[in-house]
Amino acid sequence: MAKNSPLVRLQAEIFDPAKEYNQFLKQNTGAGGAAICFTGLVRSNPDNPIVKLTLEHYPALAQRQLEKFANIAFERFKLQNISLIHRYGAMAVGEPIVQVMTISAHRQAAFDGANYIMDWLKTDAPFWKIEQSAKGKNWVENKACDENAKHKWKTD
Amino acid sequence: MAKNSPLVRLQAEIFDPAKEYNQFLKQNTGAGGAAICFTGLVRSNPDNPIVKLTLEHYPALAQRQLEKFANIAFERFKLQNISLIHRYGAMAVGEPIVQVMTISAHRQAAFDGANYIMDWLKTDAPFWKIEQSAKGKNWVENKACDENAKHKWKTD
Amino acid sequence: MKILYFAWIKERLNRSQDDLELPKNINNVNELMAWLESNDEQIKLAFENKELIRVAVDEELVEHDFDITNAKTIAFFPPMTGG
Amino acid sequence: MKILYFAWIKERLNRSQDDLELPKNINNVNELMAWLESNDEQIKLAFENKELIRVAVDEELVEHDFDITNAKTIAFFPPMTGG
Repeated sequence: MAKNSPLVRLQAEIFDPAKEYNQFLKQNTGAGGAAICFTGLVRSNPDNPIVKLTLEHYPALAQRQLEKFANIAFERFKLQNISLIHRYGAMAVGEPIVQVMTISAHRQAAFDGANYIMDWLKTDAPFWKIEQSAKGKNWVENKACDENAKHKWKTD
Repeated sequence: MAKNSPLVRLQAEIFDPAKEYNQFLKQNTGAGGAAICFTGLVRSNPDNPIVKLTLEHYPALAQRQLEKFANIAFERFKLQNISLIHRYGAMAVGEPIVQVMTISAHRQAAFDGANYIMDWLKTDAPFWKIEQSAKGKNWVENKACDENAKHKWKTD
Repeated sequence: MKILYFAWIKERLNRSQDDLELPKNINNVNELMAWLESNDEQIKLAFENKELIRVAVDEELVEHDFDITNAKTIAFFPPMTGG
Repeated sequence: MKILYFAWIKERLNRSQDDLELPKNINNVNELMAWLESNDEQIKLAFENKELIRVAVDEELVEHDFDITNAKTIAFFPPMTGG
């Protein structure tokens, strides 16, 4: 069985979540018993519909951080493979922003690996969202719950 | 926004995980910010390669239990949609056995909803696996860790 | 009353169901299991390890002390291994 | 030394980077922030709420007391909101 290592892709172009998942599953050698695909989507706000979402990023640090989280998850949860895609630039409501895919022998490791990566990515990967609505442009504020979400991965 | 209710499908036929995920995401109205797709796959054993996996089931109770878990997860985690597919009958290594898809405004609800359904399904949905290898047929034994996995959803 | 058997229980008994008239004094699952065992050596062997036997009464998972006075279908099966 | 600004910090300063020669007595991020504020009213406003300012030194996230003696690139940005 070939040893996979996490794949991280930063891109402006839209991607097809199902197509990416299909590609990911094709790499399964038969040892994978559980796969997770998490997709983060541009979400609108019923009270103030979003026209466009733009993600600014710090390319070198973003690539480095995403690779770091993927590598840690890969080792910690003994995953067989990870694929992580994150977009930057302008996108419309419903479009995918991020996708993380994990595969492992057992289900909890696949869940935890994807959850771990998303929790760290939210607060420690250099992306910043600007929402554009009828009311104008607005830098999205970080949420305290995202900061707290990381605590569940503490080992000590 | 149309109110979705969980969709549960029991079938012998193989399904395409990516195609199902694509169909599921298409139902997103724009309110979905996070989607999870979990796929359980027929896994081989390097020490004793699996030739075939067969799932026996108790149809009426299986349908009922899957609907129950999906409905509880839908309400408890305030999900926008759930789709759950479970196969029975004979399948080969690498084929999907089960897929649960969730979508919600926020990521942790999507993760938890799918994880909850899988944890309950493992011990409380009437399916029984027979593995066929060169060594013969073998009823798969339940694992203590699956019984314990449910504890994380206790509310009290 | 219809009694269903699944997985290795069905395999050991070599049948998937029984249609039985229960004596009046059988009110719960435990009593039913004891009565089935007393009439069938194969069932006695299959039910040897009681805590492994899961039960559904009219398509609902229940404990062994569940009342079956008005039950129509009772299913016996080993721990489940789906997903 | 190259100083990078992102998101609303960049927007407020109306520029994405500075190339500066630092005085010898500036050894960590805190000292750098104080020095930048003393020279630029806009930076003073942008850095008003210190705990909101995240810092990366040579593409590594660091705390405000991090040593920058040999740093080449320092980036200032608000809390991240990716994913």
